[in-house]
Amino acid sequence: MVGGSVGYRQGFHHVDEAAGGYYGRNFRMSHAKKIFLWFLMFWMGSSLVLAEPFVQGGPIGSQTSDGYDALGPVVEQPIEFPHNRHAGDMKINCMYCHTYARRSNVSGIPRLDKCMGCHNLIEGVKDRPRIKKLFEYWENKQPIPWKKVHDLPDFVRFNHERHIQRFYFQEKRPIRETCGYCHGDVASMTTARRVKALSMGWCISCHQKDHLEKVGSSVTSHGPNDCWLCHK
Amino acid sequence: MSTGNMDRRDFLRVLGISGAAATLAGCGHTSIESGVEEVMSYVQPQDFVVPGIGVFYSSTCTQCGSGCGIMGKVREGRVLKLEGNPESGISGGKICGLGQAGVQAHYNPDRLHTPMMNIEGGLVPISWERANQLLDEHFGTKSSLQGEQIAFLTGGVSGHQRVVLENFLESFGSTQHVCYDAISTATGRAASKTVLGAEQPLWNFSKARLILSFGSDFLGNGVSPVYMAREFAKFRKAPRGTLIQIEPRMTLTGGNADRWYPIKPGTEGILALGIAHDLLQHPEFSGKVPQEVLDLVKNYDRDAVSEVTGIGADAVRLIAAQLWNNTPSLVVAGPAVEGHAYGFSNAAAVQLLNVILGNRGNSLEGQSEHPFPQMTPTLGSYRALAELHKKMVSGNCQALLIHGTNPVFTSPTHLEFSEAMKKVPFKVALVTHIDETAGQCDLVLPLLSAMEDFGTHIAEYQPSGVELMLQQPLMEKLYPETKGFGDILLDVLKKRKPQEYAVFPDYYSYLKAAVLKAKPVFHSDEPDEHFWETALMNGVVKWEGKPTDLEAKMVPLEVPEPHGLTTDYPFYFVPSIRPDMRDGRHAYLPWLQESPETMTTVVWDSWVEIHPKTAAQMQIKEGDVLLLQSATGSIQAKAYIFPGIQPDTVSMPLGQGHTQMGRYASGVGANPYKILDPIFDAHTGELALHATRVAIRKTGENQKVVKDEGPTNLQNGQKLVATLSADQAKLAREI
Amino acid sequence: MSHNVHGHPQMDVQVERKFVPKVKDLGPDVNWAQINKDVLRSLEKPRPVFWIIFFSALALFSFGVYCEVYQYQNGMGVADLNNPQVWGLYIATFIFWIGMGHSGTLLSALLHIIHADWRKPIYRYSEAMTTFTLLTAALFVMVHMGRLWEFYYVVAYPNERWTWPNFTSPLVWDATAIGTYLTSSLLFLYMGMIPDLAICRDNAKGARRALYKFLSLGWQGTDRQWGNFKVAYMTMACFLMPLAVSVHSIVSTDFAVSQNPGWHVTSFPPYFVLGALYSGCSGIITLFIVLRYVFRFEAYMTQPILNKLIKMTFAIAMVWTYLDLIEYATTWYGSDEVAKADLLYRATGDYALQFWGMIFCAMVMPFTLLIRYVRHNYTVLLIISLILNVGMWLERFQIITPTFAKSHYPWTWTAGWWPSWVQWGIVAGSFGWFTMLFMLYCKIFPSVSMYEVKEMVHEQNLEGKAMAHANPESEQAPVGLLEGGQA
Amino acid sequence: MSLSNLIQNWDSFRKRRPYEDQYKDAPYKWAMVIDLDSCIGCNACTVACYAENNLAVVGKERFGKGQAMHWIRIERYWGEGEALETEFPERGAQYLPMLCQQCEAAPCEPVCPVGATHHSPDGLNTQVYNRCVGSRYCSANCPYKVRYFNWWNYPERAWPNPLELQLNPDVTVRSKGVMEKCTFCMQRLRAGQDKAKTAGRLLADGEVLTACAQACPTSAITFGNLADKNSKVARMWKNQQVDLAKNAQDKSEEGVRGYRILEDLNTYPSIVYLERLRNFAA
Repeated sequence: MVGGSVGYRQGFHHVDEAAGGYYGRNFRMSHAKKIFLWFLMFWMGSSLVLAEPFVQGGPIGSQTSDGYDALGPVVEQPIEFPHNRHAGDMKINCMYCHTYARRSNVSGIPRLDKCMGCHNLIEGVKDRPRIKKLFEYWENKQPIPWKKVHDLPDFVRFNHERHIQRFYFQEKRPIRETCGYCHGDVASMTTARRVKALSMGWCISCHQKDHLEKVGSSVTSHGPNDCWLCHK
Repeated sequence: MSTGNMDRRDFLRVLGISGAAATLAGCGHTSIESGVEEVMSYVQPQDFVVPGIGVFYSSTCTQCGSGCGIMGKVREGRVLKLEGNPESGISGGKICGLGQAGVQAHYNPDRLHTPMMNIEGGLVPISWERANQLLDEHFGTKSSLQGEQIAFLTGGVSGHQRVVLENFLESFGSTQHVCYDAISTATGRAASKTVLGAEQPLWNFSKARLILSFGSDFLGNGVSPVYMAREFAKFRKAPRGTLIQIEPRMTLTGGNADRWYPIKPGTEGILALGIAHDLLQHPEFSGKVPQEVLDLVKNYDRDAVSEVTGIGADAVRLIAAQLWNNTPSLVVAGPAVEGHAYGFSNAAAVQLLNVILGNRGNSLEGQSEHPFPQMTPTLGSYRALAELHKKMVSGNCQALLIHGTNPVFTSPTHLEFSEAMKKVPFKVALVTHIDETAGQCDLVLPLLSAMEDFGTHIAEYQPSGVELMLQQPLMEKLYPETKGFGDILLDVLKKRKPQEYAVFPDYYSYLKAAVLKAKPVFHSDEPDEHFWETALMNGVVKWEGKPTDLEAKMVPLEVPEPHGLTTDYPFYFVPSIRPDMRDGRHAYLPWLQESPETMTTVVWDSWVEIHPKTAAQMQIKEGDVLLLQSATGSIQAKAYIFPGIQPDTVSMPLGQGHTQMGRYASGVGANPYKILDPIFDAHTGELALHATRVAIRKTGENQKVVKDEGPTNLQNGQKLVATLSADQAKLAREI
Repeated sequence: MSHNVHGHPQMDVQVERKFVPKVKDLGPDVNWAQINKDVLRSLEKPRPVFWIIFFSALALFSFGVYCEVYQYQNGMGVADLNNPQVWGLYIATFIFWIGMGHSGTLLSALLHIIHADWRKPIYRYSEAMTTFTLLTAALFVMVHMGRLWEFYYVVAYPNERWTWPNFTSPLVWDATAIGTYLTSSLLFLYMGMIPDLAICRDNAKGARRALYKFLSLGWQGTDRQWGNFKVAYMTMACFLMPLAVSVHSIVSTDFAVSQNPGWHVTSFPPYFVLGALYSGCSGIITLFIVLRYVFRFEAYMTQPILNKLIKMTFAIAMVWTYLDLIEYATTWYGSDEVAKADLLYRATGDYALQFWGMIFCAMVMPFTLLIRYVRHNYTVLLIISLILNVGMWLERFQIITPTFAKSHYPWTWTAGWWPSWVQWGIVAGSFGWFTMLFMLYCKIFPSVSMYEVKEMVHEQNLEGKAMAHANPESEQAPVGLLEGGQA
Repeated sequence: MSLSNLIQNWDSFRKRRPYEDQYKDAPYKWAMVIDLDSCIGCNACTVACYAENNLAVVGKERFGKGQAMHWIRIERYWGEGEALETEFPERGAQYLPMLCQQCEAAPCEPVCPVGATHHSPDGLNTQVYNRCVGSRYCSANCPYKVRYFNWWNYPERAWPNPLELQLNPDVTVRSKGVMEKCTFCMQRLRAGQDKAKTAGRLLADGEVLTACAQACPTSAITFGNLADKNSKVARMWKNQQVDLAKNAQDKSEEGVRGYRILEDLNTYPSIVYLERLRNFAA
């Protein structure tokens, strides 16, 4: 893990609490609601066994270097892309490569000529095995068959554009924090690994929170609450 | 020259399972996954390509000959949906169901994807090398074929495909471009030409206050249904025009009529003369009408007409009065008028009303002049096929190329076309699907679909000026072994006439050069590339033109009574044309098969429409399998009780009854072409589609009619579709 | 002489009844040892017909399972359901089974509360019937679901999706009500069995003994245990009675809150509850005759008890008939034209046969119960009780199918819709499932309550003595006599 | 619908809908006007819907069983009463494009046991496919019968390769056991709304159309935002004197022809139909 990102980790800290599951938010509730909720839960305790477990970390994998639980499996990619080099060491903005994130539903895997744009000019690393592979694909004009790491169910519509616009452009949060809400601190990984639950409750936990509308403004609003916003 | 093309092809490439592409798993994939699906990116896309966002490309619909401009939504290399192109004056941003189904023609699972060759009576896949070898053998430089020995049988073809096709024939010294259309309107066009001076005049709905339609289904399957529908919608706005429809079987257009009259098939001309008789009583006409015409109509008084046509004398008077009071009006004739032994006179009599009413110059005008006569659409006719047939039988035809038409399926039994095919030594079909005709060919070449090929089109009906419609690929080709129509012909031409065609690596470059050559005609001084890019982007290049005058005249003619019913064949047989199936060329499109035919709501089938009164007399219930016997042959179909039909008439839709054409078409329904009697129009020699007489017999079997309609087709007192009298509505005040 | 010995003396009634010669519910030769012997024998050697019933039920059930698996794999389409006909036989049969359950509660809880002692030999199997019919009904909730693998979405529990069921939906009320009813019925059945299970424990060997030992919860029949038992049992009974009424009222809201013609009726809750009791009672009569024969319970399931049962059935049938006619009448003079058309369609349309079948089976047939011969001929009575239930099933069928067939929207009417073999298979399978469960139950657990029959015998004896000696002290029953622990 | 959400919004849940000015401050309320005098019954809308919304082609046998999946269907009536009065349909046929009416007080919504169908803030009846358990109660309760159930597992057979390449990636392909219905092309609305929101504005009138409205050759279908008083659809509603929140309309002007189907069932549909006109003098 690269130094100097302590601020980010702090930034992440409260996010992670919210992400920490279903019961995490209750302490913010009013007393009456809390009692009511507990009563309900007690009443329905017997049916709890039927609940899909809220997988917090589980047996899959160890902790990532920044302390998150790895929730998804290690995904082997055709090229072991070092996010830590690009986003971590060199502090390249995520959107430099994932350029569609701010204007489309999908963030998009960078097009191949994007990689070549830089790597054609970086003579120093051309003999590295990973870069060699990259050149191989480029010369064959073959797209790289990346594996999806954050693959939401098919009935879910997640819009990268709106989240980036809101938190990066409007609220002016750091890009690593903005992306990191859902993707974890990718700057500390090589190939990405899923570290957030990305379950419905997890999404809602954030949508129910009040967020500043703009940087410098004190007006807050929470995320939309309509089923059809995310379900298609 | 072609690099731009190749680039486009690159980003029209399908990305496999990509980004948000694969939804087929549906509700199956219900939780988050990692490392299961692949996601790929383009190697070098253009800047406007953003995954997850659709890009619209303009093109031209080739599902029928109307030449509607369309836009295809392309995402991740796949064309997803077609919309109308607002740039196109014909479609105006709208599109019909048939057009929408173009994507299914492209993605159809039964598409042909390799060349096929007939070996010992069956088609077997072969390589392109072998196919090219065969083509070279027959059409190459060493070919001994000459002149009329080679014929090219097509459906409607226009634009540069027609130019290439005719150049191809010309290289053999042949002019035998035979154009066949199984639902041809050649008779009507000839009548219109004689009376109005134009085969297809412009119909100005906007200027007409009343449309009197004799069996013309201009909203469903006329010359340009989408344009007509758009115009008709305007016609219905304030001041609302009236539509009167007279036909033996209610068409889609008939369903929209303010007043619908059932008429005995074939007596439309007589009714028209009866109306003319009534109209000419007005003193305004005295001295202005040729004596021949007066002589002609004099015998057609209301009562006489009423007796023949089955339309009451009052109704004749009323129609005439309506016409008189609502000038300018527009009188149109359709297939129901033309399809008789004297269809020409019938149609001419109907057009005569236009002349009498002075609609010329108001609601009727001539289409504008044409800057590209060599590119106008070839219009099919039955007679052309019959003449080709003669040559085939006599052994004069040595090689036959077939594209865009399916005569084995659509020609009547008595023509024995498939027998004639056997006499042609080398038959080549250029198709996307193996249909009945291709199944009998020696070589079948797989074509690119309309979503994969380049081309230009010019529609028959040009509402204003002339529009050169461009067709371009919306997607990379699905099957590597398929080839464009133009490319195949160009390859042959390159060998035969290298000096002219060798410069063109492919049809695309030929097309581009050809369109750019026409640039001066469009008075454009833009740079070539810009002109071409703009043309592709808009999908249309417009040539300004003005409507021309028509030379209408009152032609004296003779309208005999139709040959009547006999005890052997006591019913008129009216084959109806479905807006979506047409002559059956679209039967392989599942959306269209599943889309209920509006008047009956039947799907996936053929049926016999029969009036409730007749059905009650004959004790026929819905679903009774009936045997339709004509002098020529017999077919079976289920009965459907249908009030919108003349009681002496039975009707059956065309287009079903395929034995080939893939899983969605074959084995569905029955083919009415096979029982049509050999009756031809006396003037044009066209097959008279509506002249057959049949007998009906119950087979005793009853099958469920698969339809959307429930046990009732009435509203049962609920306010579902309310109707208001037109004079009470305040259309002018509406938004 | 009141039947009520340890409760409250009702002198006036006693006086009145002195002049009415009463047939006793149990014969005079029934003694305690005999009771244990008879009932325990039912756990071992029933008549061979038991196995015939059991295996044919098993076969039927297996066929139902096959149908269900077939439907599960291919989709609900195999049932020939379609756009207006979305429910078919599944919901009709669901209501039927829910309804069947109610009479068990009536017998075991209501009659217990009001101290109608004749219920004692027959309430145990009725309560078992309640439990198993509810299980069967719950099955239909599953069967009819398009995605039964997601059935738990209907249950309110905290989950990772942060979703709740829709509490305004009658189906959620249904799920809750049935769940509660099933749990309570099971508990009530089990609680009532504890003293008998102890008897079984003391007489069984091997695995059965272990089972009974586990289930009897260490029952020794001490005073303290009896005291607690009585209080708990009565409390449960009081809890169960309103629950039973609410369950079928809620089921009726599935229809009554909807817009469909013929369903939008305010009298539906009582109509449904009475219909439930009606079909339940005739079900009890059926099982009465079957059990009596199969397990040789002639001494306990006697004619006087059956007679009371029949009287009750008849009374309920009449109230139900009244409510049904009321429903038609209100539709008739109401102003809802669509509902009127719907009623007319039921009586004259595609499903007229089912409608008139229901009228005949469920409204006319009960009058045969007035005939003494019918009441005393078990074969005829068995057939009639089955006919009554066929009528009640038809009633559920014709609530659902004709309404869907001719609803508000004429375009989507269906004519002569008929369910596919898969639906019939599953419905038949449900009967197999119920019979199988019930028969298994009777084979494993005492289907006649031993300790309560003993109470009855004791009271009858006391009564007899009271008749003889007119001894008022006999109303105080010695506590020790009620102990069930010894054979 | 989480519990805290329920508690927070208790008042709005309790309110009887629709009420006057319900959408006064809302950015969107989607609604439609269908002019039956313009509708020519050509079926372009139905095919457009198949193309846009991944509707399954069920085939002859299943269509015959009443298991068709057309979200919009063209109904063709011959008369208004219970019998056709004349021997022939002299005034033509009566075409009715019938799709989900997106009722404001939708009978389908309260009965869904799992809340898979609920009312969206922009006034649509949503259907969340993966939440649906397939109880079909909504369909049973829908007076218009415009909800379609996946009786079979259509993804298996309805799109043989390569037909599945045509499927719209923005719309879930429904598998067996879920209910589906017209969504007013919500995927188009959503994409448009998101773009507009990024640009900091509201959707302009006509910027997003449903597939049926876009295809309709006669423009019989007008789609738009009723919350925007200046949109064409809002002006048409006003002009035709139809009020969203009323179950019986005050028709003070003569000759207005807007009406809602089965309005007396208090469903408050979002689609206004304009009466078909016929020149009875002809």
